[in-house]
Amino acid sequence: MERYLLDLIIVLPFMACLAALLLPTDSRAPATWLAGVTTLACVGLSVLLYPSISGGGSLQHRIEWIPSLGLSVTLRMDGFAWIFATLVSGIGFLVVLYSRYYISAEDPVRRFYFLFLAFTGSMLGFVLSGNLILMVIFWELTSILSFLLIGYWHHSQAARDGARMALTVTATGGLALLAGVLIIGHIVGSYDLEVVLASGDAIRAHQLYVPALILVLLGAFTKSAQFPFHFWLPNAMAAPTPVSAFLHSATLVKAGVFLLARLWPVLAGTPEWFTIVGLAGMASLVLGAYLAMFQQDLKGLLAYSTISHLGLITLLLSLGSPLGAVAAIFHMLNHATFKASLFMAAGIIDHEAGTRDLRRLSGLFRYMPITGTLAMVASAAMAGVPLLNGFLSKEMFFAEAVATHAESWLDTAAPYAAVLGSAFAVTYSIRFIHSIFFGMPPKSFPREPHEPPFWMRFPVMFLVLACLVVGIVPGLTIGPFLQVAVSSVLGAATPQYSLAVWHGFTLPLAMSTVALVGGALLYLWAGDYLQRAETAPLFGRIQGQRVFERVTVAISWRWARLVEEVFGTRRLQPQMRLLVAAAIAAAIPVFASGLSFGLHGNERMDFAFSGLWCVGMICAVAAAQQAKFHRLAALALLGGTGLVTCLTFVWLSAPDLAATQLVVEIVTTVLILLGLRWLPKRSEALAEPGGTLDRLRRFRDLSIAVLAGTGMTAISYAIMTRTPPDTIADFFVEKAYSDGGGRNVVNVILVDFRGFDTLGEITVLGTVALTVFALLRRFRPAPDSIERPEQQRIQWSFDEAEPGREAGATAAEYMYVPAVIMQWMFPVVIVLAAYLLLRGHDAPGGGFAAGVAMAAGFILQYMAAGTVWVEDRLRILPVFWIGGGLLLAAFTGAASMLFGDPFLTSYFQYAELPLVGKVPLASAAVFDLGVFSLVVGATVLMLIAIAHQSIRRLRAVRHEERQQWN
Amino acid sequence: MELTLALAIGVLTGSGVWLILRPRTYQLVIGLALLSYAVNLFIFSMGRLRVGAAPVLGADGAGNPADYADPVPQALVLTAIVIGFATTALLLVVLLAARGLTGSDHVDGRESH
Amino acid sequence: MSADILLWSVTVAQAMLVAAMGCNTYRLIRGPRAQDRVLCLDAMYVSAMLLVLTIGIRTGSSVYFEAALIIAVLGFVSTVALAKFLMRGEVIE
Amino acid sequence: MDWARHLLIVPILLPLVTGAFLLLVDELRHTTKAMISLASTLLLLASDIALMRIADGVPPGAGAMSSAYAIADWPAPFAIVLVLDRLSALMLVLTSVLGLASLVFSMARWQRAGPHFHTLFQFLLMGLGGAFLTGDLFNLFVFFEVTLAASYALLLHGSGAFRVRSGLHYIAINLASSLLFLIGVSLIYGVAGTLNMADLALRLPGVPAENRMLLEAGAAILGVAFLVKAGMWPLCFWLPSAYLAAAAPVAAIFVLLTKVGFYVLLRLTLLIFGSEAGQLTGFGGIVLLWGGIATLIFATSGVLASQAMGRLAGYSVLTSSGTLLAAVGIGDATVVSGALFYLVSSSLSTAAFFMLIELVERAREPGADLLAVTMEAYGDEADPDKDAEEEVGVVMPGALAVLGVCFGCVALLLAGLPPLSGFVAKFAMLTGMLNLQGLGNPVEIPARIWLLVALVILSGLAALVAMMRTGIRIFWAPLEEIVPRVLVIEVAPIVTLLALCLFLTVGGGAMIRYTDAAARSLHEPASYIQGVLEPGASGAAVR
Amino acid sequence: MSRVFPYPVLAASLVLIWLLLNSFSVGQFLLGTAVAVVASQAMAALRPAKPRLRRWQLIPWLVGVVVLDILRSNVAVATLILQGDRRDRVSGFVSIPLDLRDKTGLAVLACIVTSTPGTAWVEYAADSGVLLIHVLDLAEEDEWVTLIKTRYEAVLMEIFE
Amino acid sequence: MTHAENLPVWVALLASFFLVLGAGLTLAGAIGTLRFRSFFERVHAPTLGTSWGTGAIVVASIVCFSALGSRPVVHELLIGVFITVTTPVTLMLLARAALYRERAEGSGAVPPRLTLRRPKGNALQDESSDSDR
Ligand code: NA
Ligand code: NA
Repeated sequence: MERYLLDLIIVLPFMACLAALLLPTDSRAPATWLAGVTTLACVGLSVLLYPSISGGGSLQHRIEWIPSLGLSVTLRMDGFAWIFATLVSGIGFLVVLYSRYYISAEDPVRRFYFLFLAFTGSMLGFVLSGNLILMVIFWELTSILSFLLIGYWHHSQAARDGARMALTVTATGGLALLAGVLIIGHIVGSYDLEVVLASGDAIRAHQLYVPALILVLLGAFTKSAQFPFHFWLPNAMAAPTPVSAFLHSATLVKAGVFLLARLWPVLAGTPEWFTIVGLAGMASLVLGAYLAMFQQDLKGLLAYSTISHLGLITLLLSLGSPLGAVAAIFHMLNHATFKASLFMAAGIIDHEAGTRDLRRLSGLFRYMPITGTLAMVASAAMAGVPLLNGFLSKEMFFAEAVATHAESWLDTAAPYAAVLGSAFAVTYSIRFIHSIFFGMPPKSFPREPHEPPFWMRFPVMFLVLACLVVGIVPGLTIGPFLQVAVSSVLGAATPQYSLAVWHGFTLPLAMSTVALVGGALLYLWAGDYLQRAETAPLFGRIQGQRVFERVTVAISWRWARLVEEVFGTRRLQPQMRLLVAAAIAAAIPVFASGLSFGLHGNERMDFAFSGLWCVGMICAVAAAQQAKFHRLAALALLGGTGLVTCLTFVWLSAPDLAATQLVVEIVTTVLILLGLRWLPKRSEALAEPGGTLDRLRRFRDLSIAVLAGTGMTAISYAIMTRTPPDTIADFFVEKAYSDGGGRNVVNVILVDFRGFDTLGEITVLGTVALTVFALLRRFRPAPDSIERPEQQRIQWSFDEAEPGREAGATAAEYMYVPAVIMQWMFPVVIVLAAYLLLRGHDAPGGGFAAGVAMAAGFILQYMAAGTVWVEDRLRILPVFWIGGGLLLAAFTGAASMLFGDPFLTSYFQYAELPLVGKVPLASAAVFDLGVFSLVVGATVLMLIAIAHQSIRRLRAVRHEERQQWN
Repeated sequence: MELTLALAIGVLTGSGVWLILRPRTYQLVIGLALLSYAVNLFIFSMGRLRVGAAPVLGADGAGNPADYADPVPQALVLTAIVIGFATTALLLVVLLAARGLTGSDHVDGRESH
Repeated sequence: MSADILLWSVTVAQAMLVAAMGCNTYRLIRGPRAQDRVLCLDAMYVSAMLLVLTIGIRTGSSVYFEAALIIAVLGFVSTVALAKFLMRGEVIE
Repeated sequence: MDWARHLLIVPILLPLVTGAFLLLVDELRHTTKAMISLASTLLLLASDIALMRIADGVPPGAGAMSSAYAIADWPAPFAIVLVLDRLSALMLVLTSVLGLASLVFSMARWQRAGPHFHTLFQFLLMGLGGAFLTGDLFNLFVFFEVTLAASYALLLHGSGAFRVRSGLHYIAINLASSLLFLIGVSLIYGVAGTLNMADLALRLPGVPAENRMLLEAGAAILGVAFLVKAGMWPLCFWLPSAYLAAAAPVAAIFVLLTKVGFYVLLRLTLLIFGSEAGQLTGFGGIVLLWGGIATLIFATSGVLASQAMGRLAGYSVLTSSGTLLAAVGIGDATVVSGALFYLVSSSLSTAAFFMLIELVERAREPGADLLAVTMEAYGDEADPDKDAEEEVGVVMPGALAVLGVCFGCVALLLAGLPPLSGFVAKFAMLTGMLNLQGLGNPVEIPARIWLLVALVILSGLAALVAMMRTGIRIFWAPLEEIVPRVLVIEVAPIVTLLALCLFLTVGGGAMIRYTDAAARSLHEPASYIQGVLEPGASGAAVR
Repeated sequence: MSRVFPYPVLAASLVLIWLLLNSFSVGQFLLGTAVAVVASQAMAALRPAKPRLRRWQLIPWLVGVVVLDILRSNVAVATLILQGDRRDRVSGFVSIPLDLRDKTGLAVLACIVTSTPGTAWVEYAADSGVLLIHVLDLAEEDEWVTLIKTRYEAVLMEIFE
Repeated sequence: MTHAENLPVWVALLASFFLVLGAGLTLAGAIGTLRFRSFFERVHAPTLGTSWGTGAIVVASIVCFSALGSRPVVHELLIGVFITVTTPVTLMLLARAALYRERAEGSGAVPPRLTLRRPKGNALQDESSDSDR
C-alpha cells in the first residue's frame, strides 16, 4: 500500500502539470488551486508515509524498466529522503501561495504552473529515487526545468543569459555526474542505491575511485553553485522571485549537497574527498560571504549568501566526521527555511517599492512594519543570531571546524575561515536590513509602497515562525525528524549529538560571539563604503560569468569553426583526392605483403591485341589531356577508347558485352553532344596562370593517378594469372539450357538466374531518366548560351546576304539528302532491335541492347528532321514506356507467386505449332520485353528532354522579344 | 594478353583519376566515363581471359563449364555498363543545370584561387 | 594445313586493321581540325567492325556477328551527331 | 499455399509496383497520386511490422517459416537470397516509419515542387528495402544504386542553385564510391568465386594464403565505399551540405542513407570477418573505431560551428554516424545492442528535426515556405510548377508553441538528455562500453574506449549548447512573434516521430531485449549461414 | 492491304532482312512479317516522300556498273596513296547541275558518289539543283561531269521519275 | 583454329585472299588519311575501307562460314549493304560541315556558294596544301 503512495508523491505533480496544459492560457485561480492542492497533497502523502520510515528503515518500490542494463524505476524513501520530500513539497506549497499574488495576470500563468509542477515532480523524484541512473535522470530534468523557469520572462536579455548560463553549467555537471555514476556502476556492477551504499569500501579501494569522485563532485558543485562554478547563481536572479525562493533556496541548489550527503557513506573519508570538497566548501563559504557584502541588488546579495551557506554545508560534509554530516543536514533544513522567507520578503519589497537596488531602497520600515520585522528575524537567522535555527547549526559547524580530522593546512585553516565567513554573514545581514528598512525616508519610489496582502505575507510569516520555534526548542520540534534523517544517512555511524541552545561557555560560543561582534563592527566601519561600492575589491576583478562567456565563445565557436575549417572542406577536389587516397590505402596491405603473380594462361601473347590497346591507351591519355580546352576532341577520343573496349570484349569471348557497350557508346556520344551545346567553348585564354604551387598540385594529382593506375594493373594482373577458384558460374553454365531454357548463358543469368539484379538495374535507369526530366524542366541556360550557336548565326547571315534565299535555308538544305537515308534506316533499326530482343535468349543481344538500339533509331529521326517535325508525326510517351516496362517486368516476376513459387521464378517450354515447328516460350522473354520497353523509354526521355531545351530556349527568346515590343 | 589488359586497365584508371581530380565539370564527366571503362574491364578480368570461348551454348545446349568463359563477370559488367550509362547521363545534366544556375563550370560552382 | 593458312592470313589481316586504327588515331589526336577527328573516328568504327568479322572467322563462331551488325547499322549515328554539331552547333534542332 | 513466405519480397516489390504505376497516373492529379503512395506506404509499414514479428519469433508458430527467400527458386549460393533477421527487420520498420512520416509531410507542399515525386520516393523505399534484405553482395550493389539514384532525384527535387551544386558534389562522390564498390565485389569474386555473403563466409577459411591478401584488399576497398555512405571522416564532407540543400522531407528520409552504410558494415564485419573467418577475425575493427572517433570529433565541432539549422542537423547526422561506426569498431554484443537502440532513436529524432527546421524557418522569415518551394524556379511562362505555392490542408493553431515544444524535444534527443529516448540510447551504449561482459563482471577498459565514452558524452553537450543557442535565438529573442502558417499534416509527422521516441523510452526494456537478441545473433554467424545455405534445415535459425 | 503494307517494297525487303538474320523457315517468315508490319507502320507514321519505282529492272544493271566502278577507283586511289603523292596531281571541286529532283534518287546518287573512292559529295543546292563534289584526282574535269550525268543520273532518272 | 582443320585448302586460300585484300585496302585508306594534305582530300581515304575493304572481308566471311556450315551463309551481306548506305550520310554531313566552317572563316580554299548558282559546272583548282588549319 505505502509503495503506491510513494509512487503517488511523484506521479501527482506530473499529472497535475499535464492537467495544467488543459487550462486556458490566462487562468490564474484554477492553476493556483491545482498547484496548491497538488503540493499540499504531496506534503500530506509524505506525512502519511512517516510511520513506515520513522523506525529507521526505508520504504522501496521497484518497477523494472531495462533490467539488462540495471536500470529500474526504484523509489526509495528513508529518513533523509523523507525530510527533503516534505521540505520540497512544503515550501512548494508556500511558494504557490506566494506566487498567486506575485505573478501578474499579464504573464503566461499556465506556463508558470506547468513548469513549476514539473519541477516539483522532478525534485521529488530526485530525492526519492533509489537507482543512481534514475537519480541522474531527475537531476537533469531539474536542470532543464530550471532553465525554462529562469527564462520565464524571456523577453529580457538578462533572463535569457541567466538561463543559458545556468543550464550550460548545471547540464555539464549533470553529464559529469552521469559519467561518474557509470563508473560507480562499472565498479559495483549495479546502479541500485542500496547496493551502491553497501559497497563503499569496494569503491574507495578501486583504482577508478578518484575519477569517479571528481566526476560526481563536478555534478554536485555545479548544481550547488560551489566555487569555482558559483557564478551562474547570481545571474539566475533574473528569474521571477517565487522561482528563486523555491529553486535557489530550498530545492535545486540543495540537490548538490543532498547528493554529497547521499553518497557520503560511499565516497567520503578519503584524503582526496577531504581536500577537494574541503577546498571548494571553504572557498565558497568565505568568497560567497565576502562578495555578498558588496552586492547592490537585493536578490544578488541573497544569491551570494546562498553560495556561502552551501559552502558551509559542503565544508561540513568534507570533514568526513559523522557529527559534521549531522550539522550539514541540519543546516540544509535551516538554510532552506530562512533563505526561502528572505527571498519572498525581497520579492515583496521589489513588488511594493518597484526596485531591488539597495542604493535606492531605504526607510521602508514605516511603510511595511510587519514585513520588515519578518525580514529582520529571517536575516538574523541567516546571520546566526542565538535563539534562531541558524545559530544552532552554526554552533555545530564551529565545533566541527575546531576539531581536527586530517592533519592538513585545511584543517588548521577551517576555524578561521568559519569565523571570517560568519562575520561577513553578519555584516551583509545587517546591511540587508539596515539599508532597506532604515535610514532616510524614501525619496523617489516608482510607486507608493505599503504592506502586501495577508496571504502574500503568510508564507514568510510561517517560515520565520519555523526559524524561531526550531531555534528555541529544537529538541521538541525538528529533533526526532533530524534523528531519523541522520541515522538513515549514517546508519551505524550515527553519533551522539544534542540540539540544545545552550552548551555552556564553549569555544564555538566564543567564535560565534567574535563573528557577531566582528561583523557588526565591520558594518559600522565600512557600511557607507559598501553602499557605494561598484565592485568588490580583490575579487571584483575575477568575474565568473565573463570568464565563462569567454571560454564558451572560444570553445563552442572559435575552436569549433577552426576544427571544421582545418579538418574539413566544402570543395569537391579535395574530397575526391581523399576518396582515391583512401582506396589506395585500402589496397596497401597487398603490396606490403608482397604481391605474387601466377602463371595461369600467361603463355598467349597477341600482337594485334597489344597494338589495339596501344591505340586504346593513347586515346585515353589524349582524352585526359584534351578534356579541358578541346571538349569535342576529348569526346571523340573517349569514343576511340570505348571502341577498343568493345573490341576487347569481342576478342575475349564476351559478345553480349560488346553489343551492349557499342550501343551505349553511340548513345552516350549523342548525349554528351546534346549537352555540349549548353557548355560554351573554353578558350586557352582562360587558362589560369600556372604558378609553382599550381604545378605542385598537378604533380601531386599526377602521382595519385599513377599510383592508382599501377595498383589496378598489379591487382588485376595478379588475379588474371591465378588459377580461378571453383565458382558459382559452373552451375549457371550447366543449368542455363536444361533448366533456364536459353543458350546464351549471360542472358539467362540476366533474365533468370540473377534477374533480380536486372530488375533493380532497370529501376535505376528509369529513376535517372525521371531525374533528368525533372531537372531539365527547371533548366535555365547560362546567359552566354541562351542565344543560337555561333554557326547558326553565321549561316543565317549568309542566307540573308544571298538574294532570293530565305533565311534558315541552309539548315533545311543541309539535311536535304541525308535525311532521306536516315529515315529509310528507321524501319531497319526497328528490325534490328526486334532481332536483338527476340534472339537474346539464345544469341548475343537481349532487351537492353535492343532497347538502346531502338532509342538510337528514334534519335536518328530527331537529328534528321528536328524535334517539331518528328513530334507531330510520332507521339512517343517515354514515361509510359518506363512505367509499363517496369510493371511488365515486375508482374512477370510476381506471376510465379500465383503458382506458389518464389518471385521471378521462370517457366519455359516448347510449343508445337503447325507448319512453324517448335517455338520456345519462356516467361523470361516477357521479362526481357519489360526491360526493352523501359530502356527505350528511359533513353529517349533523357535525350529528348535535353533536345527540348533548344525549343524552350527559342520560346524564351520569343517571350523576351514580346516583352520588348510592348 | 593478360599483361596488355592489365596495363590497359591501369592506364585507363590513371587517366580517369587524373581527370576526376580536375576542377572542370566536363573533365569530371570524361574522367568518370574513363574510370567506368577501366572498372568494367577490371570486373571482366576477374573471370580470367578466354579467347573463342563465348558462353553461348551449342545447339544441343549441353554445357561443360571448362569450355566457356566465366559468364558471371560478364553479367556483372553488363549491369555495370547500364548503371554507368545512366549515371553519366545524370551527371551531365546536373552539370548543365549547375552551369546554368551558377554560371560557372567549376565543380564548386565558383572559381577557387 | 588450311587452318594454318587461315590463321596466318587472319593474323595478318588483324595486324593490318589494327595498324589502320593506329593511323586513324594519329589524326584523331592531331586533327588538325575537328572534322578530321570525326572523319577518323568514323573510319575507326569501320576498321573495328572489320576486326570483329576477322575475329569471327578466326574463332569460327557466328556469335560476334551481332556486334558487327550493330556497328554497320548504328555506327554512323554518333558520327552524324558529331558532324551536325560541327555544322550547326546543335545536334537536334 | 502460404502467402506468408512471400512476405519477404513485399518491401521491395510493393514500392516498385506502386512507383511504376504512379508513372501512368496523370502528373496533375496530385491528390490521387499522394493517396496511392500513402496507401502503399501504410501497407508497407504493416508488412514490415509483420516481418519484424516473424523475425522476433512471434507468433511462436511462425518460427518454422523460412526467413531466407531464394529469388527465382534457384538453390542458395547461386541464386540471390533475401534474408530476414532481427536486424534487417528493424531497419525495414524504421524505413517505413520514416518513409510514412516524410511522405505525409511532403503532401503539404513538396510533392508539387517537381514531377514524379511519389514515384521517386517509392523507388527510394524500394532501394532501402532491398539493401536491408539482400544476402548477395552484387545485389547489394544494385540496391545501393537504386537507393542512390532515387536519392539523387530527391536531393535535386525542386532544383535551385545551391541544391544543384551540392547535388553535383553528392553525385560525383557517390559515383566514385560506387566504382570502388564494383572493384571490391569483383575482386572478392575473382578470389573466392562467389557473391553470396553466407557462402563467402563459408569459403573464407579455405582461401589459400597467397590469395587472402587480395581478398582483404577487396574487402577493404568495399569498406571504403561503405564508409563514404556511412559518412566517416574524412570521407564525409559532402554530407552536411547535401542534407542542408535537400528539401525537408527528403532530408528526413536521407537520415537512413548513412544508416545503410552502417548496416552493411555491421553485417559484413560480423558475418564475413567475424568469429568464423580464421585469420581475418575482427577485420578493420580498429579502423572503424578510430574513424568513428575522428568523425565524432569533427561532427561535434561542426555542430557547434554551424549557424544554419540545416547544417547543424547535417552534422548531428554525422555525430550519430561516428558513434555508430565506433560502436561497430568495438564490436561487442553489448555495445552493438546499445548502438542499435541509438540508431533507431537518433534516426527518428534527426528526421523529425529536418522537418521541423523548415517550419521553424517559416517563423523566422515570413514567406520562407513559398521560397522554399519555388526557390529559383525557372522564370519561364511555361513553368509547370506555378501552382506549387498553394497549399492543401488545415492550418495549425498555436503553431509557435507546438514548434517550440517539438524543438525542445529534439534538443533533448540530440543532446541525449532525459526523459526522451536519446538518453536511454546513450546510456545503453555507455553501459555496454564500460561493461563489455555485461553489468556485474567488470573487465579492464582500454584507453580508447574511455576516449570514446568521453566523446559520446561531450558530443551530447555540444549538441545541447548549439541547440540552446539556436532555440533561444529563434523562440525567445525575437520581440514580435511571427506565427508561421503551419499545416496539421506538417506537424503531425514530427509529433508522431517524437512520440515514438517517448514510446521508445517507456518501452525501453522491450526494445533493448530485441536489440540484445539482434546483436547476439549477429555474433553467431553460423546460424545465419546455415539458414541461408540450407533453408530447409531451420529458417528460424536465421535470427 | 495497303494499310497493312503502306510500302510493299520496304516490307518485302524487311522480311528478307529478317530471314537473312535468322533462318529461312516458316516460323521465322511469319515472325518476320509481323516485325515488318510493325516497322512499316512506324515508317508510315513519319510520312516520308513515297518513291515510285518506275523501271526497277534497271536496278541490277546499275548495281553491277557501280560495283565495278567502285572496284576500279579503289585500285586507283589505293595505288595513288601507296606510291606517294605525285606533284602534278591536283584535286578540286566540281559543280554539276543536276536534273534529277527525286529525293530518293538523289540519295542513291549520293551513295554511289560517296562510295566511289576519289569522289566526295560535298554540297547540293536544293533550289538550283547544282551539286558540288570534290574530286581527288582532277585530271579532266568535264569527264567527271559527263560520268556522273550520263552514267548515273540518267539511269536514276529512268528508275525514279 | 581447330574448326578450320577440315576446310578445303582452296576455300582457305580464297578466304585468306579476300581477308588480306580487304584489310589491305582499309589500311591503305587509313594511310591516306595520314598522307593527304587537306581535309577534302582525306575525305576520300576512308571510302576504301567502307567500299571494297568491307566488301572483301564480308566475302571472306561468307566463304568461310558457308564452307564450315556446308550451307550458304550470306547474312554478312547485310553488313556490306548497311555500311554502303550509312557511310555517305556521315561523309556528306561532314564534308559540308567542313565546307561551311571554311566559308565562315573566309578561307579561299573552298568555292563560295555562288558557284552553285551557275548553270554550267566548272572546276576550281584546289592549291591549298593544308590551308584549312
Ligand atoms: Na539603502
Ligand atoms: Na567517295
